[in-house]
Amino acid sequence: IGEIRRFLRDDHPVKVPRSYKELVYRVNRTREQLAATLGREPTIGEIAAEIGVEREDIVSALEAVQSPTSIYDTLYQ
Amino acid sequence: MKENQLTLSFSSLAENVGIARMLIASVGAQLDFPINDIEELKVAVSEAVSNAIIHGYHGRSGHVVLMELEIDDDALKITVSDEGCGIPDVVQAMQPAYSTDPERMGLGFVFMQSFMDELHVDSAVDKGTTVSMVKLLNRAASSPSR
Amino acid sequence: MKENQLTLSFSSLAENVGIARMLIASVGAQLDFPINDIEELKVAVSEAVSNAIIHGYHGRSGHVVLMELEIDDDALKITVSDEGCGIPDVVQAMQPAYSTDPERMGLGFVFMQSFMDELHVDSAVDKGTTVSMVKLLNRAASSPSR
Ligand SMILES: Nc1ncnc2c1ncn2[C@@H]1O[C@H](COP(=O)(O)OP(=O)(O)O)[C@@H](O)[C@H]1O
Ligand SMILES: Nc1ncnc2c1ncn2[C@@H]1O[C@H](COP(=O)(O)OP(=O)(O)O)[C@@H](O)[C@H]1O
Ligand SMILES: [Mg+2]
Ligand SMILES: [Mg+2]
Repeated sequence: IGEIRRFLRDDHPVKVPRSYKELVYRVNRTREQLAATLGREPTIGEIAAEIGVEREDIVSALEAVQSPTSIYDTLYQ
Repeated sequence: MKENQLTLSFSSLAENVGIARMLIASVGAQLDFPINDIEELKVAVSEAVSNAIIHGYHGRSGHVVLMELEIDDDALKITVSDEGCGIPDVVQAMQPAYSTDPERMGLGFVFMQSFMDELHVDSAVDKGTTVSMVKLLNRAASSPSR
Repeated sequence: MKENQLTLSFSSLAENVGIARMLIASVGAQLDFPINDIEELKVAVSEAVSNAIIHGYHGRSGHVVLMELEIDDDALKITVSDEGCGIPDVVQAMQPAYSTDPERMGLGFVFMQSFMDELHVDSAVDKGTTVSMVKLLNRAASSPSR
């Protein structure tokens, strides 16, 4: 985990625009809502369509704000 | 869908791990994976690419790492290869917590194994290492466990 | 900084325009360009890559487009090349609003020219086209016009 954490930190030392953080918040919320209605994990395209952004924006936002905590959760869910 | 192939070759520099990760994330988004699967693809690729740079080339610049992607109807195939020092005993190297570097966790191969549907490692000492991984697309069936 | 080289080769499919665009965006972010410049890099690369696919290969799959990135202390060099039909008259092709396709705007080269610090186009009929673009890094000096 230290290795991954180191990568995440080193790749994105500073500057996460507020809009990225907001987008990630909306992505997470939309993902939960869609998962509840669909009965399965939504795809990134379904989330993008629901929010009204491009998939690319979600990819960039997730990479930019990705915190060690979130990847830790991913690994140990 | 038509078969799609993408190959990224890049200098053995730590900053390129992030570039390789973004490339696989864009491809994962293109293929419309759930976000979790995209995060897992990113981790698997990060581990394979950083192994090539850190272990294969001992962290030295001036070498080349290759990442090949092949997409067909059923699967995304990812191959990461280096022409570095190679692995003398692949079975041992893939054991959880095994690392030749006491500072490291030895979990890279464990992550690749658990996040991908297939993993094969080919290596020859002083020739290099090729890590091949497959992620199935499950286009039709929706797996509720995801 | 050590010189860094990245080369992406990919199938001539429309969906790969987005992948190439994401790759240049990650590299631009890595180089710490302002967001505006990153958007401009994305447009320039999209135009060059889509020209290769749409014009160079007439939208046909089964061909290969190459995008080469070279980064040193002063500049980011981007080369997009195809082995397609080529351009008979490059000077004419680069004129604003010139297009061989009545449905298109003929502004691709105009965008590349205005968003990049240098643009060179090499082409030979039935051999292919190479578009070379340079974006200066201005690492030390901050240009107030930005
Ligand atoms: N590309 C490679 N070239 C040479 N050796 C490698 C390569 N990839 C992995 N190894 C060897 O396998 C071991 C285990 O790798 P990994 O599971 O990723 O753990 P870690 O990177 O934390 O050591 C490494 O310590 C190294 O000795
Ligand atoms: N890679 C290429 N291969 C062949 N022809 C090209 C290529 N790139 C550009 N061209 C030619 O140059 C013309 C102008 O290109 P551009 O400014 O991008 O406008 P548009 O793509 O809208 O036509 C195109 O219409 C085409 O005839
Ligand atoms: Mg490792
Ligand atoms: Mg054009």
